[in-house]
Amino acid sequence: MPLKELFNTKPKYVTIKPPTPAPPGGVETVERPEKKEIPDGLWTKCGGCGQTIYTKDLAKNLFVCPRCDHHFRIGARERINQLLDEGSFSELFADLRSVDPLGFPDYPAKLKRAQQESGLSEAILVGTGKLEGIPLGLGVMDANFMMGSMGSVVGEKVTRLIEYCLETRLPLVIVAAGGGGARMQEGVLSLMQMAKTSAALGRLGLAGILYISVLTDPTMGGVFASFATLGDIIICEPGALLGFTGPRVIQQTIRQTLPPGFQSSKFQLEHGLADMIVHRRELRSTIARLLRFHHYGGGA
Amino acid sequence: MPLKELFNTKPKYVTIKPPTPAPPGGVETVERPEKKEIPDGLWTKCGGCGQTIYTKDLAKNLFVCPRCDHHFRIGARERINQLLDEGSFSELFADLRSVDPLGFPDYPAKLKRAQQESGLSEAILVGTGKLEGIPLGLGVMDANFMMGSMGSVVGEKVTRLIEYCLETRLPLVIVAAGGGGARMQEGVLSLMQMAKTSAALGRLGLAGILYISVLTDPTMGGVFASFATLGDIIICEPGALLGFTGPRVIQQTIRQTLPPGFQSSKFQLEHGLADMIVHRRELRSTIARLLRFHHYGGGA
Amino acid sequence: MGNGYTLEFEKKLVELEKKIEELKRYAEEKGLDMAEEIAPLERRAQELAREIYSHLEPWQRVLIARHPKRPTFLELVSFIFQDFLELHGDRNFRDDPAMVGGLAWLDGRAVTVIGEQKGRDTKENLARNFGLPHPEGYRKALRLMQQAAKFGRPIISFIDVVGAYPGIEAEERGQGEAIARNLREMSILPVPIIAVITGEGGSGGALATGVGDRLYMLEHAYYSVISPEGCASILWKDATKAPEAAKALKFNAEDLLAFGVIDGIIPEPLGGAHRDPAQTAANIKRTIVAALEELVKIPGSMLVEERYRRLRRLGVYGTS
Amino acid sequence: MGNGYTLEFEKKLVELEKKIEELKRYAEEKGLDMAEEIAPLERRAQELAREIYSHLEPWQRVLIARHPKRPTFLELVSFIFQDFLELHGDRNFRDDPAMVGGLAWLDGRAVTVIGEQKGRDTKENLARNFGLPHPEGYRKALRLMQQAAKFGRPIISFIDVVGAYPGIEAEERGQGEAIARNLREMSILPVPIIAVITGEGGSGGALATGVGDRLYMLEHAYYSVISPEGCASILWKDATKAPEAAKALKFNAEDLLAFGVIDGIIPEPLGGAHRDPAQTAANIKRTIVAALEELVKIPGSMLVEERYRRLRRLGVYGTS
Ligand SMILES: [Zn+2]
Ligand SMILES: [Zn+2]
Repeated sequence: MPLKELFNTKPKYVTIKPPTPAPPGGVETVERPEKKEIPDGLWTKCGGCGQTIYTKDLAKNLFVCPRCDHHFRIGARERINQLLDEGSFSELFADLRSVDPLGFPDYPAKLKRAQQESGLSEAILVGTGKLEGIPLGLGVMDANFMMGSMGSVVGEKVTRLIEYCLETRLPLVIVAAGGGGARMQEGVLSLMQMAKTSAALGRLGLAGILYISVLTDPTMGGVFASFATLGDIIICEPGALLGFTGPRVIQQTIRQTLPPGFQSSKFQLEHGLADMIVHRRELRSTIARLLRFHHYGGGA
Repeated sequence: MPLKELFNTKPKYVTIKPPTPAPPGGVETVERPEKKEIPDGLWTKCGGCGQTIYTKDLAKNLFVCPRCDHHFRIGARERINQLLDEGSFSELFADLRSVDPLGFPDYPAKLKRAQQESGLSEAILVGTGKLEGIPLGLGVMDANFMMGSMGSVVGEKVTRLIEYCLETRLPLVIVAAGGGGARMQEGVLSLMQMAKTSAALGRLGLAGILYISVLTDPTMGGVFASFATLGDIIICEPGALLGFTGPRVIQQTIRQTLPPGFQSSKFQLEHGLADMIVHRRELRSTIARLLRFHHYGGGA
Repeated sequence: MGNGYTLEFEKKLVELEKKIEELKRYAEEKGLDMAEEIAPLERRAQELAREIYSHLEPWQRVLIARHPKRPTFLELVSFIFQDFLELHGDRNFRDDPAMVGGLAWLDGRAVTVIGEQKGRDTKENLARNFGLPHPEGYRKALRLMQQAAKFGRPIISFIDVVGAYPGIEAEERGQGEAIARNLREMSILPVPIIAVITGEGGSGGALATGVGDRLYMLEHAYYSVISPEGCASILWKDATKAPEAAKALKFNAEDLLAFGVIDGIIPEPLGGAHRDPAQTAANIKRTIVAALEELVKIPGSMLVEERYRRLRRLGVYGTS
Repeated sequence: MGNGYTLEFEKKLVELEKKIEELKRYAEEKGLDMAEEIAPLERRAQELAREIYSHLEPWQRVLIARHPKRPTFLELVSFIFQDFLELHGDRNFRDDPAMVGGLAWLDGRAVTVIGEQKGRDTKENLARNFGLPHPEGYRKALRLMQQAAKFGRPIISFIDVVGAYPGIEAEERGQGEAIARNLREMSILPVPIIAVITGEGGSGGALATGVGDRLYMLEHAYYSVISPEGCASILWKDATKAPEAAKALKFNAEDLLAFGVIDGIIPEPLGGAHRDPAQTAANIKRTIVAALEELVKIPGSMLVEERYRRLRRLGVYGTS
């Protein structure tokens, strides 16, 4: 087998297809890459520069290309390992499981496949942990679980995590990675999770508890238009696709080429949504700085 | 004497001169028409359509051109007569008089001239009155008094009126007509009136008392950027010049022709500042409707 | 009474109704008494209508919800409220004509009313962007709702929008954040909020003004996470399979009542709201007046608490 | 130390300073001890500096306040605060690079810092619009200040802006309302607010972030209702008469202290802040640390009350 075939050739984003008749507005779904981007071979080809990288080196570099700084998508467990003090994560509400309230075509099978492939029970892990010694509540989405879409379980876990932080007055950090938006397969119940999580954040805000939202590639649709964009501080990872309506749907509707960099992290910074773009290498320390500015972990 | 000479030919706005070297940004002053627009001859030429109108007919039509609906500038007393129930106005804080804190060139003489020409002691009248039987606090600026600019006295009268409404829980209506903005001749003290009046409105807002701001031609600069744009409801008269920086200064800075309708009432409606544009004929009844919606005057 | 626009499945009925009209006109012109001939035809038409409209497929109901003659926001407002006074602008960037709001009286009670306004013709539709708000529309709605809260005024929100607007500028101006902020802020406004989905309840665009103490739907309205066309495109790569998607999404009023997402279904005249806008409006009015009657008795802080509990219950899941 | 940019009235001094520099270099190169020759020259230079800078006309001080090498916001921040972390965006339309804000430590106290950032060269000036904010800049500042209030954090506002931006887009996006809103909202934020005018305090643009519990000015800063050029244009139809206007407007720190508009004057190094940015920053720091020390002891509601009383006193008028 030639060496080349060992590589996972992963598209950075999916190719934009030529316009086809657009569905009426309001479709929140995003193009879905056929394969997940997380490297699992011995060698990995960078979606940014095309360089092949020894996967172990990539892992040591937090799954950021050492050559072009392309930030690979990473799973929830890897993210938790990168962010939290070793062994400090304690998962909460792990027993929640999605059901199929609508009897939606193929949903149970899709759930099962997602669970097998990701090794997760749902598209988010929530819990508590410590970051540079500072206790916090943490939620991390996983784009590999049904594109990181939000159904009842994701909404419930986020809400319970917020309520947990409200009770314990722990600061809250959520790393969003939800290209799928509100999960179609649970219908309007998924839409309601947007309202539920946002309402919980309303209470957290009134209580003056800090919420830092970290937006990673990709975060779109109903995830983007709810808890992900309601952070007191909003941090983006470089080069992420972030927005509400997916680029393909917009493209199909307006029938024009989208401007370069549309819905990128830089786009969101320039258009006033993001507080900052932070390199993965600096993410942990930046969150720590922010927490200390808010008097968590005992000040300076 | 030919009939024509009886007419006051008044420009609608002053002519925009060709660009000259622009002063650095931040100049808030507005071009000043050489003559006041309020008709005082037997016949009046309309600044909108050019028609000559018998002044008494014009007065009967609230100084709105019966042919083209051009709203003439009117003085504070005329405005009060148009808005309030007959004889209900009771002036407050009438004894305040401007002084010359900076020893500014020509200021005392200008004040004197303004007082003589307008018959007012300052660029605003404040007091209480009734509108369709509903008691309210009312302030009305007069563009004929030093272009309706705000110095210490205007700022103090507005602030005292707000405080009076705060104490008595009367709803507040202010008719702004201040093309002069913050009055240059009192230097930074005029600037401070912007902060003073806005701070007073902060307290009024916290107390949940209604403030309706009526913007009339012209309202610019420091008047525009303080109490005039802080109404719970903002009403514009049609065809007024409303904005922060004067069109001539912008023109001189950017050296381009301004788009048609720039800083008009319609511009402010379309750009989201104004709640509505209301014809002078409807102004009194619209304010009454708004007051009743807010349970002043005993509901529907 | 096809209202100048006939849906496929009501063709037979519309033809029969036309016949009856013709017959009546003819009788009148000739001065004939044809009551005996007409009566059975009318009975037949009524039966046919009941037959057709009581067995509608979800997709057929979507077509009714999207009917070009379905009463728009401003039409409903004119029937339900008195002395509507429109207020414009987000105090920031633009007045969005797709989102309308203002003050009105509801049986002697001052309220703030908001809703999307679809156009009646091409010209109005272009001016109002087919009733699709831009971010500044959501922000105008929020401004008016916060103003309502400041003055202790109940809020009535009518929803009829195909979805959030898929455009470059809407993304540039922060559509996602505008929707999210509305969700958060509406959840803590200490005044009664009643929302009614009158036609299309399209995803985030509909939700953006739909958080409240009560949520009702007109009988044929739908409320969905995604348009049936969009769903079909994803599921079967074929937007024409929207009828199947409409079935799968369970987004009709009865489904949502069962899920606890809505508090009640407001009946429409037989055949849909467009067949009798006045009756439709009367039905809406009866429902919101009764709900408001209850809600105004509850103190603001309790309203907010109960509103949260209401949202808190939404979702269906199991445990391992 | 003319810093590469010499004002007309300091030419003599700059030449003398250059001479001294040359002499010193020459002595060093040649290994000569010329201390005795240099000392009297340095005394002469000091005398000259004192002579020039202690009798400056208002206009000359404007030139110092506008000096291209005058320390900018970010320079001062780097001297005064630790660990500055910039936060971007108005969460609405755009991140305005002319207005900078973020979190920082001030001697162990977390604060929110905001200020206009002028460029150091043409490129940066274009990127930052010469430190002239657009409406979204004022709105970003307000967002950060309201965030500070949410978390009980004091606010330090540095002001250095020639004025509000005279542009079409600034008007379209509601510059006037943005300024007014800041004035109103800053007046009711229940956390300490200290403002320092470090250079130009140009009319509404400066005021928009200048409402607070304490207002200080650097010695040569000015704070004016209108630019001297604008004033001269209106008064004498001649912008070159700005020096006379500068006199008439009484906008120097001493005037404003007398009017009760500011709470104190922060001294600059002889010749102006650009001659010793570190010393300038140290002076500012001393002042704001001392003020903050007092203010943090006062409960929020009392702060707001006292802030209002402070504004309430401003104005000079008589009675008939
Ligand atoms: Zn690479
Ligand atoms: Zn006319």
